Amino acid sequence: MARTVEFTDTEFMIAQGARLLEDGKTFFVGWGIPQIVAILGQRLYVPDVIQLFEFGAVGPQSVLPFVRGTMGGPQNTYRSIQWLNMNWAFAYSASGYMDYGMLGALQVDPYGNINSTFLGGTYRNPGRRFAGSGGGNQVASHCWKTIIVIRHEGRRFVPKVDFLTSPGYLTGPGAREKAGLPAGTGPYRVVTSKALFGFDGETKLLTLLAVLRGLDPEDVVKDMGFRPPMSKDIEEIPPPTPEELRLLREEIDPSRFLIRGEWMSASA
Amino acid sequence: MARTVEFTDTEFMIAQGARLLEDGKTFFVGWGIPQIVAILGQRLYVPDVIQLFEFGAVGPQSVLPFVRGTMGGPQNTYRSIQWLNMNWAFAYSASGYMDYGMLGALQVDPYGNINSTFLGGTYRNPGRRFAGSGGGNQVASHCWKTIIVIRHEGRRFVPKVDFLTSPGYLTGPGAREKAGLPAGTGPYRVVTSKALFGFDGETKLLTLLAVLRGLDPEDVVKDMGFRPPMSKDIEEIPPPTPEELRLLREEIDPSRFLIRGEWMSASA
Amino acid sequence: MNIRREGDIEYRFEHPDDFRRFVQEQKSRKAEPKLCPAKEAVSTFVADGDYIVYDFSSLTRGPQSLIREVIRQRRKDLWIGAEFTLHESALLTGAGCATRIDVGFLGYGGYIGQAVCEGRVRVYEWTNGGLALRLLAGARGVPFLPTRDLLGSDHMSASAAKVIGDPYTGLPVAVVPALHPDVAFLHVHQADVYGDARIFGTNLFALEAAMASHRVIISAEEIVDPEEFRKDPMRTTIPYFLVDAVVHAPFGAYPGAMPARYELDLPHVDILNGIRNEEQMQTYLHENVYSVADHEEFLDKRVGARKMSELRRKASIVEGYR
Amino acid sequence: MNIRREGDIEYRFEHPDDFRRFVQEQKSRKAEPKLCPAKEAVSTFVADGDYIVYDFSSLTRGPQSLIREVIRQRRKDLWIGAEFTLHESALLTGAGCATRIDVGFLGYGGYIGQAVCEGRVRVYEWTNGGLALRLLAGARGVPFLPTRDLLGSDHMSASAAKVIGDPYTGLPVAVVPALHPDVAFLHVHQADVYGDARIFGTNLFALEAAMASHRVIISAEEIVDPEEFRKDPMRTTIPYFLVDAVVHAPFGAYPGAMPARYELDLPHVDILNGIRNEEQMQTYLHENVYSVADHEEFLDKRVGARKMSELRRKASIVEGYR
Repeated sequence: MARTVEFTDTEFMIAQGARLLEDGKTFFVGWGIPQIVAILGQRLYVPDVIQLFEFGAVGPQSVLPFVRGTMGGPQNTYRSIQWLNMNWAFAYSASGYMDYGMLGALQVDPYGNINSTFLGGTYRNPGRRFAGSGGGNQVASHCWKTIIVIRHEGRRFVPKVDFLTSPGYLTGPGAREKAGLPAGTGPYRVVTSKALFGFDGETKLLTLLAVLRGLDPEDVVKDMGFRPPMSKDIEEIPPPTPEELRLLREEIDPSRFLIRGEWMSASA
Repeated sequence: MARTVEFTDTEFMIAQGARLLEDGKTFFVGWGIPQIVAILGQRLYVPDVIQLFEFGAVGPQSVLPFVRGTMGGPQNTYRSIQWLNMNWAFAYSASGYMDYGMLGALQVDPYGNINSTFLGGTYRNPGRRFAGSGGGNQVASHCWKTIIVIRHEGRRFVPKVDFLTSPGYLTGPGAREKAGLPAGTGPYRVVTSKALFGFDGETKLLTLLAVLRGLDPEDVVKDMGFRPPMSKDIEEIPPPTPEELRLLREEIDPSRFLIRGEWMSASA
Repeated sequence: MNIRREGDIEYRFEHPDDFRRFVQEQKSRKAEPKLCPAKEAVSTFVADGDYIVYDFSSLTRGPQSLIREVIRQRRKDLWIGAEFTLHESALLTGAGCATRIDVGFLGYGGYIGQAVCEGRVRVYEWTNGGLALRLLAGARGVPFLPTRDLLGSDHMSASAAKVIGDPYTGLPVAVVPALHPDVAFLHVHQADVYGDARIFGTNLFALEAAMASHRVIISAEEIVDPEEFRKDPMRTTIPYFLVDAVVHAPFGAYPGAMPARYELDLPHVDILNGIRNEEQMQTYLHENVYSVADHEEFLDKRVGARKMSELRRKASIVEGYR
Repeated sequence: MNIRREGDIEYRFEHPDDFRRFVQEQKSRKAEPKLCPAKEAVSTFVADGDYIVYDFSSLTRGPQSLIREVIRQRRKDLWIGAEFTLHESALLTGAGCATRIDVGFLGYGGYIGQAVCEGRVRVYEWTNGGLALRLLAGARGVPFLPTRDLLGSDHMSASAAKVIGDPYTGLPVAVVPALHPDVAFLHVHQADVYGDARIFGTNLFALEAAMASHRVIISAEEIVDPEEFRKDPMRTTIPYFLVDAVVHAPFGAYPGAMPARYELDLPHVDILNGIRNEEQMQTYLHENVYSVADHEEFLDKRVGARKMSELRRKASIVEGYR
């Protein structure tokens, strides 16, 4: 008989992100939730992943608990293979050594373009202003495959981003290369708190691949600002495992500061 | 009564070079004789000069004796302020931090252009081939004032260099700036085994400033491939001092490998 | 200060020859004692209207005591360039010091976002990679450097980056202009009185910024013998002849962490994160900046020996930081 | 190998996207043991026609044992890129291995100059700064980098450097194309079996070359525990995932010096300096390369324990090299 698991949407988003990581590959890790994803993944699934941080840490093995808000502190820098600086960090990604990048986002559009700068208004007179690119633009430009982690709220999926902070497929197939971005790169997956999206090989359009076990794909996409193509076989994503939840709750974020969110449930 | 000093032309060239150094300034030191000049100068006259080497040593205090042929060895790298690499070394000079550069040369022309690449023939079919630029081109391009150290042989002073390895004033006043080289830079002195030349502020032409005590200025210039302007007051340069000779012969190059040359004499 | 415009965008730019001339004429190569109080370093080398750059962030090895001193001296119309303006952007804007910010990452909390929306501070979007590259261009003495990012993004119109054709492939390549800040603030683990400095751990662009800036103020946790640097030249981050002033500032990164020296003060950081409005901002500034004469009084009266000891004890990760 | 031409000049060039694709597909990120004999490293990763770059020189920390192995394996039509080709250019040309050299500084002695005059080897003049910059461009993934030198000199026609107008000032600026060598040789103080490597002292462009090259062969004086690198990440010069093979090569820089490990062997260097003609060259090569099976046999039969002890003792300057 199926056991029911309770977890927050953030926990689910992190857990399914962690399962996407590929072992023995390099990951350029963005600030915030991507850090937690990388930590969880490295502890449980991909011990030999090499994390790279824009502040110059190559291959650190993070110390827990995670210190909220920080990126360059000793906890996230510990036992690196190499300590350098920002220009060298981006040299690794620009010359093709970074297999994956992982970034958060305020908005995503059908071509996986990311906005993390402002919502509403114009650049000079924004409605609400946020942190902006940081190194996100470089990560999304240089890494072979970019994974976007974003809370599943309909208003975050828009036909056109208010500001194109970090490039997805821009205006469609071939547009990245035409703009001069490195060939063969681009967004790979969008991990949300309810579902997983990929990008169609031909059209480069955001496409629903899978949903959390128990959710109806139609419900998942109905609030989005555009209707994404649906994969022929929408897969089902298991909820967080007991071990994922234990690590997140007891070791990574025991103060429950970062991994808040709305409670959900699904059968294990 | 004047004592007569005996010394080699190389010793004189090194000694008068060492006297030109300005204390508390930065010197980009080229390979070979300039290294000896810098060592002698720092020991006797300018203890607080900061030597910079293209291989990345900032401010070393050389260990004696000098190891012939070497530049990057520990003897010339000892007790540096900072150890970096070549791209950083040239960043220091390119951004204006290097007051002086000092270079050897095969040929020099009236505008202080340096050839250290080949003699005779063409670049593709040279008569005799030598080491070429190394970092000489960067030193002569970036440093505020370049000092050229060259044996006083008439055939080395030519109307036009066979190959323009390291830029002097190119074709005359304003030519460096027009080519895009940093403004206000250029050759400053040419130190030879018989004389000292400068460059006229207006015409930028190589101009005789001084000769070794006892030499006739006309004799000094008569074999040169062009007749340089003569300064109104040609000064007289004293021969090497006993302390200069002692340091050179006993401490810097006791094996007399580097500091060979023709014997000369002058009254002390 | 040299400001240029491309369309709607203003940006700091200086012809490389002008910067070189400054370096030739105004930067001494002599090893002279430069140790001085923060008050003097800031009053001498930071003027109204200056462009300030700093390394790293308010949470990690940021020059927080120098930033507080700038606020205390009520500098005006500053232009800030930084990768991580986590709380600095809010404090400097709230104090009326900064009117323009080149980022990077704009920072935490609602205050700074609100200030941008209200037009109290202008933000230009160079991105972290673009800013680090601008400083590298400045340090390398070239007017620009190329990069294969920024392309296709809205940063091309929110900064003065341009697209050119690569001379070898014809490929479109983005270029950014060199940056020569008026002043760089660098908080370091160790310095000597002449300005030689060591940072342990990673840095963002410490040497680039020191080389590319007109003036460099080092604040250091510890002042060490100059001989230390010559004994171990691989560990020198900044050589003295790039530096104009050295301030001895233990706990200079507080409330942020100094790797391997002390941990960050999370409750204090939470106060910063919580600043939402003008009243909270002015209360914070009064309490932590204006009401104390200097960093030493701040440590004595607002932090206290007990907390400093506790934060030092918490800095248990020391491996590699040397 | 991708060769382009500008007028009379041929130069190695690879579109940055092609290099990136190679890095994606052919360079493993896995920490796998890569320790192997020099014979295997060279036979696996160095092919006829390859472009080889190395750091530093035959007098200082040069990868001399690897270069001898290349000669022993009689590789043909190699293109060498290096700052200081002091004796390497002569040996590789004399052995019939190298036909093109990008410099830098062409080297000592009459042999190499004569070979150039006779047209046995072609030399292209990038200068030290230009070559280091080409590798930096390769490492940074950009097709070119700008510089304010080379301008006005004959290097503009003896290399494929070009002049462009700076997009910000209109100033003429020289640009050089990125360089992506086939193989980089780096001789280091310490490496682990995965390829993490440490160089003590300065280096010319070790990390640039490792990042920009298709294959990287490390030869190391000492093989250390991989844990050493994680304990002290500031001292890592090259991380393992850039590296393809690790060769344990004590005295690998001989007859040059390995700073803080052994001094150069001046009498042997004098033999090299004295090579003037083909007979002397072939005698030297036979004696020191062809007649011994590998580096170990060379050390045993041609150098000897007594001399190695003596050279180690002479390396009395150790301060800072750690």
